[in-house]
Amino acid sequence: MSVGDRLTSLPDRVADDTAVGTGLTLLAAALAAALVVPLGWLFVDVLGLGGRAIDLATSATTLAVLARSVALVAVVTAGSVLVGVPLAVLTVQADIPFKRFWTVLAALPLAVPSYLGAFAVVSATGQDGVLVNALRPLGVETIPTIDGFTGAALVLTVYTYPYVFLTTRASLLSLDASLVEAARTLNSGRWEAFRRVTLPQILPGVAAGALLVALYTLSDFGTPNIMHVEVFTQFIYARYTGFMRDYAALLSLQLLAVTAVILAVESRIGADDSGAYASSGNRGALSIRLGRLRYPLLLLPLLVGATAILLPVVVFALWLTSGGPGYAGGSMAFSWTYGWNSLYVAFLAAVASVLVALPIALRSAASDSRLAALADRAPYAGYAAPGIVLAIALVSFSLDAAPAFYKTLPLLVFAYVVRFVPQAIGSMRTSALQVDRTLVEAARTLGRSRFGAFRSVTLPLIAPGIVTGAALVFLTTMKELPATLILRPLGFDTLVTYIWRVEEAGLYGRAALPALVLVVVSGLSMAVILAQEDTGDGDTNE
Amino acid sequence: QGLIGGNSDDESVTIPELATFRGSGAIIEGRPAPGGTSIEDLPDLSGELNLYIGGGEGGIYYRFVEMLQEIYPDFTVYESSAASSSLAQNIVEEVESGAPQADVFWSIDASSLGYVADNDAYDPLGDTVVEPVPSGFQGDDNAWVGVAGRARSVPYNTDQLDESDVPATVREFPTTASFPNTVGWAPTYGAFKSFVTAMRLLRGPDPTRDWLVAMRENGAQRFPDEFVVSQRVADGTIPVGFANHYYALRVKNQRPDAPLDLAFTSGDAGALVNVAGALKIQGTQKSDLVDLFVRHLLSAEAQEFFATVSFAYPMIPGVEPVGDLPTIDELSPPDIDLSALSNLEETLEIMREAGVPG
Amino acid sequence: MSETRQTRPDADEHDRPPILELDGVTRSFGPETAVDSLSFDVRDGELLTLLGPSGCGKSTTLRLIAGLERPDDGRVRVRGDVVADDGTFVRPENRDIGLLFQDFALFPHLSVGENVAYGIANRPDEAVERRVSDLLDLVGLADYADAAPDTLSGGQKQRVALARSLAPEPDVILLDEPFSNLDVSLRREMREEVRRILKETGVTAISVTHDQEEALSISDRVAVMNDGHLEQVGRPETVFEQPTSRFVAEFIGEAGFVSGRFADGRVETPVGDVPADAIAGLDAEYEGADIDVLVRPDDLRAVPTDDGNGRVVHRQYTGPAFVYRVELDTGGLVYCEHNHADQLSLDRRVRVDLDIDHRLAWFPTEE
Amino acid sequence: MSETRQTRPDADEHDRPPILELDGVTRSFGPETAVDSLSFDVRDGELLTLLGPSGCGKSTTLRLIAGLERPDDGRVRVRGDVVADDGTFVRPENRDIGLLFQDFALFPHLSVGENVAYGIANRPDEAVERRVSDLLDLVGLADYADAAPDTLSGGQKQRVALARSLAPEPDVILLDEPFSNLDVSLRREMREEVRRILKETGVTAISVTHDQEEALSISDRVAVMNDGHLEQVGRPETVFEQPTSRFVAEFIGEAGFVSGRFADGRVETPVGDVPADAIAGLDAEYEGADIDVLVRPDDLRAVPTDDGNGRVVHRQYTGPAFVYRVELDTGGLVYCEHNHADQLSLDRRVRVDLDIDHRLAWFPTEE
Ligand SMILES: Nc1ncnc2c1ncn2[C@@H]1O[C@H](COP(=O)(O)OP(=O)(O)OP(=O)(O)O)[C@@H](O)[C@H]1O
Ligand SMILES: Nc1ncnc2c1ncn2[C@@H]1O[C@H](COP(=O)(O)OP(=O)(O)OP(=O)(O)O)[C@@H](O)[C@H]1O
Ligand SMILES: [Mg+2]
Ligand SMILES: [Mg+2]
Repeated sequence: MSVGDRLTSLPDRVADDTAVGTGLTLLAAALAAALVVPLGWLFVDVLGLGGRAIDLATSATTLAVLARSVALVAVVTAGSVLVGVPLAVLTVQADIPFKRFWTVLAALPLAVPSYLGAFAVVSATGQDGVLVNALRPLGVETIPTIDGFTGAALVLTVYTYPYVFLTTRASLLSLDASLVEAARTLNSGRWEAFRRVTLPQILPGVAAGALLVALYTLSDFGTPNIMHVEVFTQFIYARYTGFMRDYAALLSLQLLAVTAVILAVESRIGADDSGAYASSGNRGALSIRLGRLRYPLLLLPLLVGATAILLPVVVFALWLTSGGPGYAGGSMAFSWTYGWNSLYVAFLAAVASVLVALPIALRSAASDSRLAALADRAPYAGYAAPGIVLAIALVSFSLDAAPAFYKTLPLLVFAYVVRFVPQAIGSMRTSALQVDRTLVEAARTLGRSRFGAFRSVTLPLIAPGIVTGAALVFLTTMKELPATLILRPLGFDTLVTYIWRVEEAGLYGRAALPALVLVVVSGLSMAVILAQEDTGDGDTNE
Repeated sequence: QGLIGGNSDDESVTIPELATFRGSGAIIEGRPAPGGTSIEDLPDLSGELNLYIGGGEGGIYYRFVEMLQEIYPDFTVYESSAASSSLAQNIVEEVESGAPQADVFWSIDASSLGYVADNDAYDPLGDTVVEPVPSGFQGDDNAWVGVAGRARSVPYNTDQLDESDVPATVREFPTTASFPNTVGWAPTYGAFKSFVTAMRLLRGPDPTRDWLVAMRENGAQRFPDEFVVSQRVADGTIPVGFANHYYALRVKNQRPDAPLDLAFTSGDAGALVNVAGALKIQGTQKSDLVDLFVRHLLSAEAQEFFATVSFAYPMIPGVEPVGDLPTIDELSPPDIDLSALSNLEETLEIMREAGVPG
Repeated sequence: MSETRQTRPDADEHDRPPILELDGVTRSFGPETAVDSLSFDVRDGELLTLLGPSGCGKSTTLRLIAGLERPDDGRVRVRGDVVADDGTFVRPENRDIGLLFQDFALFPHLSVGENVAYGIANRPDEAVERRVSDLLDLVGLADYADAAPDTLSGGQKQRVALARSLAPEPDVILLDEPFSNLDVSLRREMREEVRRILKETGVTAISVTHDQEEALSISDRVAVMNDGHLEQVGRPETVFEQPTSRFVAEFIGEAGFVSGRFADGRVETPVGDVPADAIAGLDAEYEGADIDVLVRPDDLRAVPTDDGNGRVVHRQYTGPAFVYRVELDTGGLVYCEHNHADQLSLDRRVRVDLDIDHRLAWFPTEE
Repeated sequence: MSETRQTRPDADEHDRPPILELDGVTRSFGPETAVDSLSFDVRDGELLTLLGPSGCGKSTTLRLIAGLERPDDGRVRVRGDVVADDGTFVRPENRDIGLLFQDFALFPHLSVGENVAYGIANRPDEAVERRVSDLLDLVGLADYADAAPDTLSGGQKQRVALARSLAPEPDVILLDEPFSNLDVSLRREMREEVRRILKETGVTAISVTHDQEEALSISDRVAVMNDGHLEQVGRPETVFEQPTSRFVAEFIGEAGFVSGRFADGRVETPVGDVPADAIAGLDAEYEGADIDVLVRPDDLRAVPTDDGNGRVVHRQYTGPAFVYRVELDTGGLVYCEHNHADQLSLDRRVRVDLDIDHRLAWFPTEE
């Protein structure tokens, strides 16, 4: 019997769980279905195209653009792993000072909408860029414009690696340090031990993060647009804004097909057959002594933080003080309500997503039934669909299915859940896989019901995953634009819709304050959230 | 201080002086007082209005809505802003589902208005509402009315070129010897696509494709938007480009000494004048309020606001465009139904085929 | 490998009502049958010890009783109520059966005190506090109430696990190698203490152990398992002195066998003649049979001599004594235990003599 | 609690060069000093056993030697090279020291075979395969090469951990309770096997155990730890028969003490007079001192009688024997071991007599 075969006998170890398991599977499947159904409206749109659909979908240009998108996805995903994993290791395992600070810093780029970042980068570089102007006194004459495929890849990497960072962190926090110690005494150096022991165990976490990065990249419109790379979403967007909704829907379905492929790839490396890495003796987080390398290594988060956060803040702040390009007139005063609204919906979305994701994630971690796997994967469709496409689908869906909810807060929150719940599922599933089942069994023999055991044992143990999931949903909701624009109740403005409005109006300087508020608020909430995570983060080996 | 007031029906309503509605800057100084109907002469706005307003210029226009709410304490607007085309498609769907959310749609381009009109999701505006606006800037059946215009233009650098160097038709651009690698454009920008659509409608698909190819082969430079195109022209990085007229004015207003001026082609797509306009959404319970609101948008103060703050072409004869812009009737726009600009599919296909993806 | 003889029922085997009954219980994992139609009873208030080689299914048996595994076949009854069979399955939390896990399974997110309190959280705070501190006292960890489990030593973890499983005072408690990580003196102390508690509160217990001394000294009965099935169950003395199979004989204590033919009321063996009445259950009906007689280290003495009947091939120091492994000239190994004062050197030729003061067990000689 | 007398150096103590030297090594966790200026040497090819109560710092000591903990103070040397002191710290992977973890630490993502192969992955495939299968044979898990660790029983896991730590043939191997989860026969077999391998390959080993028999029977030397420091280190016989502290005496084997005054070349104790020459190291200089003489269960015999000098307060069946705990009339507890054939009942009055065949150890009487 192979290890894989053996593991299939693991699920439902507490013997009476099969019935409940089936129930939970059905619940998970139902939730997943609810999340995916709105996308069904895309099919309705496509039907309008009739026979042309095939031609359009397979035209050479369509395929060429698709290929470019896939290439971008590959580059950005690889880049995010290369940045995110080392940063996670650094902030979890290394003996660096002010860990919390570096953690928040490293996660913070997620709070900045990547299109703002792209905008700042484009504005800052090039012959007349803000950066050049600022550095001219120092004799810097030109900085090459960062744009095109490289630029888009760079910017997307800088703003999406936190997905990998956060999910990897959650895995590392639940890692049993004695395994690495065992490897070290078997003469593996740090790197080898990392490669052969740590990596295989955090791989589900890394894969979960990489998946989010890949799908984000696939679905992002703003960044490639600003960077002038024609990617598939832009292709879709152009058709949508050209009143070709059916064509856009068709292309969106194609995009979802690509998503399915990515999901399939992820489940190969991810948790599917190599999961259940529970090991009983958890000796807490391992500590790596960096010695003299300690400070040089901190340059990595510093550099990434500086590009990702400081650059846009500085660019926008410069515009704020100098008036910046655009109209001198026009007021469009900033109101703190926008900030409050952002926080409020983001909070609701995070809570709702956690509630929805929990059964799906638990079921997928505990069972290897096809249905559970499908329930786990299907919601990614919502995440991979470009925001605008999803928004359109949701408009049709809600107008047809629940007109009373159209343009209400509940629908908006539902949209966020549809869009972002996979982020929560991924990280929660990863930590659920790491919970040693005998702990739950111990709770049961101590008289706790299944639910009681879940509440008092499983829940606290998967807390890092829940927290990470909630944080991801929270942060991404804070910066979500397309669905917010289309589905928000009239008169309901958030930081991002305000930023969008002033940017669109060319009042770039005015974006500075809300952008700053967005980053600060996200940073603070992140700090609060990550503070909860540290329960298992004892520096036992200090 | 200085209230024009007095005529108002309600003592509590005070209309601010004209300067409040005007922008500031070099090119605004010394304008004559606008003609047309003053807000003072219009009934007061009151009640609540749901407004869909397109992004982009709409962000600036919305400032005027805020001013109206300041003037009329009983008047409240709930807005939702998104891309005009996306709002247009939403409106059609909402109306089809019998759940319209907004009373009035203020789009920043005519194609979105045309899309709603073509899909019968409007209620006609009152005759008195559309009456001051030239008929070319109205929809059939009073479906919509333009409130601010913008013209395609050719910003050029006055240090590098004379006005006479700029060809009179866009057709000549690829073959103008002094232009290789120098024409700036922003093909992803909506107004540019409208321009190509217009060319397609006027000259047919093949010549349009050929023109795009010729431009590309002649080294036209891509920029993210037309504001950047105008900036680059002012900087002298490129001597000439294609852009909506107000971007150059924006640059000028900030940098009065910039060697930047505008040329206009005549009678072809390059001279297209597109409009932002308002439309009454079918099923609104507030038909009269919408009419009155749109009349406010066409008031002297509003038109002065649009002209001087966003440098748009005013839609009523009594108000001059800003600076030394030719007036609307001095322009020679092509003869084209603005609503037809919403048919972008073929345009995009042509652009793609020409290697100039939009 | 091991033939079974008739079992003599132990005198007290039917004293008290069975509280726990296993009947043909079977559990397989894939091709591997971990527990193979296992049947035994545990009587109220009894302490039964499960003994058996590594991997023979002891932990699985406990898990089946606790309700953490569902039997593929067979029936488990608690107080006469079926808790698991084909159609029934009572959940672990409803069985009132405590389990100490072989690998402790301490909750890493709770402190030592909270771990112990886990099963009694529904009691009033004060009662919980008192019970936790009593139990931590019992296991010698009074100072560790606030410590995190992963800062504990192996033995400390095991003691916390013990305290935690005792806390809710279940009717039946299953202890999977509860003392394996403890040093001898602590283990001795703890097991006496635990036995005292169990007896005082009338709790029924099944304990798995690899420590024979523990099995023999504290159990009311011992059950020996092998490869998923039960070899023998009975009082410690019975199992030790009258094993029903060679497996049990060899598994508990060091066992040597000497062969001989039973004739004329005696058995002639390489270490001397044994009268039939010194061999338990060797009735006249077996006359003429070839039998193997079980001899324990303390039944034999080895005297150094140049002729003799064997040779010392191994010796082991145990503190108070040496155990010599002697290869008999007739083939076969026997063990002799000597006081540590009289040492024999390796390879020394010796004469091994019987020196018995109790009846020996026997098995038919294997072909 | 326990005074220390002079240590008699063991004869072979300086035979071979030390391969491992600990010098004043200290390691604290917060307020708790787990290892307290510990100093000892291990000589090349030696098998040293660490014994000590739960939580006394044994595992921490091994972790310090392996390089998994950094000493707060003191120095560790391997083959004369400093591997840890104030300024130096050689990483675990560069020490060539293997460690079997008390809690196994098997890699859950690797199969049993892959776990064993982990440390020798750089060898040619064929060699790896051969070694893995040899080792799995050794630990009796030849059929389990493809199994996942978490489907194994406790003892199976432990055996995999053992095989894994042996695979790379390190110079020094540290075994943290390598056999605690194994049944007695397997344990006996494994430890003989492991000892044979260690001796054949000349590997130096430190083994932690709670099994005294194991400690005494397979070790070249035994080191007894208590509360972070070393109590005594020496050959098994020395430590057992001549403990340098009461702690060691009580920790290894059952120990009773009888008190008396040393006068006229003899010590008069409640269990009879002992001539001074039957007591090790009791020189004339101690004349007149009150001393406690260490008596082990096998040094005493209890004879049932109605007068006598004590009373049986506890008895324990161990299979071959009973150990009686007798409370002497003069106070104090002693243990007597009797063949299981002669049974004394609880509460029986007995006369306890000395029956010694070796020199006894003594300690000054405590106040
Ligand atoms: N990481 C740690 N943090 C805090 N205390 C610790 C840590 N590791 C060990 N200790 C403490 O140090 C002491 C010695 O622990 P160690 O594991 O060395 O004991 P041990 O002798 O191996 O015990 P056992 O026989 O029970 O395994 C114990 O009291 C333990 O609680
Ligand atoms: N979940 C499982 N999947 C597959 N095989 C299993 C599983 N659990 C136990 N086994 C197998 O069943 C057999 C019995 O295991 P069990 O844990 O009951 O043994 P044990 O008697 O407790 O042994 P030990 O004394 O070593 O702890 C072993 O061979 C083991 O490998
Ligand atoms: Mg077991
Ligand atoms: Mg230990």
